[in-house]
Amino acid sequence: MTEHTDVRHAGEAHASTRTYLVIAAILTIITIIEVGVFYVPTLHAILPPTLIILSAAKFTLVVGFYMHLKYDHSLFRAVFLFPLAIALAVIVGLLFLFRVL
Amino acid sequence: MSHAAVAHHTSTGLDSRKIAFWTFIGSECLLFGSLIATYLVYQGRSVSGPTTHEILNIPLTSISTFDLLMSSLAMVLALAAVQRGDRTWTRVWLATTALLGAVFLGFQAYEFQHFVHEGLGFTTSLFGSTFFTLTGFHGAHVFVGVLWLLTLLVRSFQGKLGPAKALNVEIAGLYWHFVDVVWIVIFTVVYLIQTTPLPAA
Amino acid sequence: MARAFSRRFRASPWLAGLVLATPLVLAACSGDPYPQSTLHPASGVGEAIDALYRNIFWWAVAVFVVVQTALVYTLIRFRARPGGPEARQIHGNTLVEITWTLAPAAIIIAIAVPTIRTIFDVKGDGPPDALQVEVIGHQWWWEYRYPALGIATANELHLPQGRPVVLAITSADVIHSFWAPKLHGKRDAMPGRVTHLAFTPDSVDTYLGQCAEFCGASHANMRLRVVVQAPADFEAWAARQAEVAAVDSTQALVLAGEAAFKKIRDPGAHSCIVCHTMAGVSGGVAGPNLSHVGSRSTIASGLLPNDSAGLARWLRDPLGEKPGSLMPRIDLTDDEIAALVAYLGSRK
Amino acid sequence: MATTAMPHPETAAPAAPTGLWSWVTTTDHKRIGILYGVTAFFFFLVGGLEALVIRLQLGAPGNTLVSAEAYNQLFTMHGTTMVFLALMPLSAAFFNFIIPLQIGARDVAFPRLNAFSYWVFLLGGLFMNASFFVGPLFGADTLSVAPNGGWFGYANLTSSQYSPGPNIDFWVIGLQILGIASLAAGFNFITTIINLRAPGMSLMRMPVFTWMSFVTQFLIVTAFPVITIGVVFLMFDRFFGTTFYNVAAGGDVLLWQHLFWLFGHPEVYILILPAMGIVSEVLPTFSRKPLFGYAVVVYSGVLIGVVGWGVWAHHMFSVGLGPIADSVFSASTMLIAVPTGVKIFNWIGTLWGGRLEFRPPMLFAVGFVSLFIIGGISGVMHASPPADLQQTDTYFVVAHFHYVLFGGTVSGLFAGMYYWWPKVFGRTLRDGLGKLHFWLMFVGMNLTFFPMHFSGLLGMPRRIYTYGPELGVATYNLVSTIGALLTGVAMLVFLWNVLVSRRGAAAGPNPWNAATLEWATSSPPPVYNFSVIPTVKDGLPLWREGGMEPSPLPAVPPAPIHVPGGSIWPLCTAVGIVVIGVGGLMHQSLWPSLGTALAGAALTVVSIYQWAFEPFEV
Repeated sequence: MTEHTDVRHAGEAHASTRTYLVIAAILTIITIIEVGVFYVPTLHAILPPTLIILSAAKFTLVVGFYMHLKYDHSLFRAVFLFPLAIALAVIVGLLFLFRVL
Repeated sequence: MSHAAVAHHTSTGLDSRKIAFWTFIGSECLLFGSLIATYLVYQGRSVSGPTTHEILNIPLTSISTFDLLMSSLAMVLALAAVQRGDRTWTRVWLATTALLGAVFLGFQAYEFQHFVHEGLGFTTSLFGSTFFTLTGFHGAHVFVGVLWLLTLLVRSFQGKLGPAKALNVEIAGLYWHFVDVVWIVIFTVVYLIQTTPLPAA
Repeated sequence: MARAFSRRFRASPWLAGLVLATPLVLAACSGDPYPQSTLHPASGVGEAIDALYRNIFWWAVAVFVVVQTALVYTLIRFRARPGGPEARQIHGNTLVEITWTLAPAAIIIAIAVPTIRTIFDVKGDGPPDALQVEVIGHQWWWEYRYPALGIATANELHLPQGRPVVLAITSADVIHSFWAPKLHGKRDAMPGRVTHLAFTPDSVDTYLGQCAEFCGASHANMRLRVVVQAPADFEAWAARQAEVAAVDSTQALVLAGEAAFKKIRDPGAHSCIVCHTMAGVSGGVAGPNLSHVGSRSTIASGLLPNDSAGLARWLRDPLGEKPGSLMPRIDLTDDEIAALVAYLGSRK
Repeated sequence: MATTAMPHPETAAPAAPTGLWSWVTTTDHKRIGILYGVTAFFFFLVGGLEALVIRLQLGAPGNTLVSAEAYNQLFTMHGTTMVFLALMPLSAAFFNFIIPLQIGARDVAFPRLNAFSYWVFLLGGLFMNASFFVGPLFGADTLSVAPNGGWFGYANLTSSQYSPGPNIDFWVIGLQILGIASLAAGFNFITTIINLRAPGMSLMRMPVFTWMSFVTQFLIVTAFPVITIGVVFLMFDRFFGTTFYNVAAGGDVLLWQHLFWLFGHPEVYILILPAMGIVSEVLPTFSRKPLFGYAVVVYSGVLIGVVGWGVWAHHMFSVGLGPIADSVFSASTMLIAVPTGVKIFNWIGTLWGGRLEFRPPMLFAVGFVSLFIIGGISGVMHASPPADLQQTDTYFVVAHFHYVLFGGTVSGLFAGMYYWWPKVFGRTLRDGLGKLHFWLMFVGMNLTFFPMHFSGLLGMPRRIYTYGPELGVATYNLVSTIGALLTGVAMLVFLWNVLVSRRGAAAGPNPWNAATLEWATSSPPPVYNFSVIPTVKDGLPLWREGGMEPSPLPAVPPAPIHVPGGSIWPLCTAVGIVVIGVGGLMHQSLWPSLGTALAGAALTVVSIYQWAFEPFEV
């Protein structure tokens, strides 16, 4: 752990406004794709996996850029990703136990 | 939150409130994780009442999803404005974020009223119970978020939200983005992945 | 004080070992003072479970003796003595750490292998020709149905000796757990689900058991018996159950009892026929099937002996005998009780 | 509240304000720790009395001391009280008082949030136990509306169809309130341990008690949301008639079991890890040598916490999840026995080569190790699903978890009480009475719970208010009852020791000559803990030459120290939350219920805003 005495100014290595607009555009595009894929009957078979991947991408974008997890101290990643991993494991575990998966 | 703490010793040089809040967000992952797991486990097990295809309105919800995405953008710009000490744009973006959040709640209120009208009540079926509980919990979080943003807006007008207080807005931002991210998952899990077969197109 | 302490400690592992062994010795030789013992299986699957349990048990005793002795020895040897040696400032020892990580891991594997094998042995799917019995848990009694034989009974499950049986277990209200320890481990009876137990009873006997999942006020009173009979006796019993027990019209008391049974009381729910099925008389399903209640050895899910005294006590105050019972207190005159006792007793 | 004036260097540190108001508005982690300890020990005695009545009822077959309904309320409240109102808060008392001192901090990261946790716990505990007395308000007689669905509250027995009374409402709302207290404390301590360590105290130089508490807080923060959702579903089923656990509508009773045990098993590690931490502090001090394999003990604790998330369905082997699920959960349960075993061996390794002084803390710590070995082994015996089919829901399991929870956690907590008593109150508890207390409890505990192994193996199920003489377990139950009475006496000896020791000789800063940082400051510590925050150079700062600088700490703080004042808002927010709960309790009648709930909500929101904008400098 690095030793700091002063409270480091939050987000000094934060992204610029331009990045945020780009991220917003990407998120919008992904959402449009998601809804688009939903209406294509032929893709119906692979709908769940594609949608999960697309929403995971949106999830990562928002958490990484808008919530600064990519730039901030690795401690925040640990404190967030460990419970997130447990949550995902719980969901998958329950889906197996209730024979949904 | 109370004004910036006197610079005192921390082991990591990070602000305690930000550490605590990320831990809180981690804990909320379990809260929404359990709700989502229950929704998925109970999907298709209702014995009565309308099914997902008969009642869920994808176009309308896509718009509210876009609305929430844009509110995340407004939130980030609000934070940038506070950090720059730009009072005007701080207030503009805070107000915009709160407004977009309120619009989302409006969409949801309309959707809930419409579902009840269509015969899917809170106690009608498993689908009703799980749907309203999951989206209701999320809606409640959005409502708290809007209140929080309006409080920050008032603080800004009182001149108590200078650059030194940027952390308060950053933490509100973390909360808002998390609530947006939870909706991203809900939008996919509830609205788009409808495992029950599509009616003949 | 330290000396007294360590002497007390030195005795404890041997004392514990001895005390642990007593039930095994005791139960083996005396009659049957432990009817619900899990240590005396009477079915193939029960023996498999018991064998696995004994395997794990001896591992446990071994670990217990080794580790407790190590602890006690360390306490005695290194206790502070006046002028004794100073403590050695040891921080750790990687080799020792590795050994006492691998040792428990090895023991765990030694237990896990037979465990996994036995899991698949007892997973509850009997042969196709097995006797199928439906077990339905109610708040606070057991219902058994034999679909192939078209008969239904309560609390006392009759099974033929030597023939495999598959119990399809479910519940009509809350979660219960069907458990006859000498025949098999317990299996929960859950509303909305069907779970299974498959076993083959070895010997003719009556095995006791009771509900093992907390199910409300009279969870303690939800007892059961499994009556394993020789195949011929079972066939006779089943045939008897399928018939309608004729009412002996020469017995005035029995006839009065039948009338009392059929009587519509105020309030209506207090009438016997509303809740009970009596072959040829009534079809109520809320309570146990009484068509052949006379042939059972106990009533009220094993609480009372099935004799006139027991029947009278139950009829006079069911809620007193079984708290929370869904059978209400019916104001019966003594004559009606005597008549009902005679009538029900005759339903052999 | 005005913040306390900063002391002038020459003047002594500000004496802690006294009087009731200072306690009601305290934000000092030491006072909150004492409040937690006193309240939790009161509830521990209440739970103990409930256990005594249970044992008296089961002392003989067919006993009629208490009715079936009363017995079901007693065993439910015994379980719920011991888990949520006694053992967790007693551990929290140690978290509060000891963690800041062990890591060299002046207080926790969020002092007012800390006070809030205590007040919500206190009011939640009172709310839950009020159910014993408020029967008449619901048109029932007293002692009839306490929760009676078991500490596990399985669906659909706890649904409004099969538990129509307010009993389960008390349990459900009480649990939600207590959940808030635990979660708030969880975030507070995780941030404190991460961010307020003394300079030089890296994670691997942190005392083991703080490490185990750190793992415990992560388990709390991740496990409580799951049971909160499970209980929300039960609340909505009971209050609004939703169909989560309604089988007729397609609901599944197993959903409750999964959600409960997903929380339930991390919960039992939440209960045991702090005690393991205390033992890992006490054994080295009284063996006069460092803990054997510090890193291994720490990593084992972390491993137990992580794998603890993967074992929950070993509580459901009799449900018939299928051979594959049973095998997976059996394997993960057996896997967790390895790090637990490693911890026990490391404790014995700590004793090895030591100069063992059997003062009361050491007795209880060694008692913990010895009894936890038995509990751990009997646990592994039903980690195997086929064997568990015979043992689950019998008194064998009751014996197992009492060996682990009573023999383990309670012994560990008493070791902590005897160990840190001088640090908290400035006086040491009497040795003689301490040893008597230990031996009475050790013998009483074994007399009570060892025979339960046999009554369980002989087929005595759990939660039965009576049993027939034909079962053959009458003698074992009688011995258990005698043991319980003896254990009760042991508790009286402890209370006597507490009273008698109030005027004992003043204990100095380090009566046991221990190694960790809390022993560097005075006993009881000043309100600001350390006159100057020391720099730590070693995991055992007080034992190592130059392990702590400056050594010894200056008596009077060289520079002015800011000590945050009190605040009433945490208590007000807690009252608001409980008023919402009372509103929920009246859900049968719409308007009074809605009115009370809204009033509570208003009080809560106003208090939160006051709390947020009150000038308060940490």
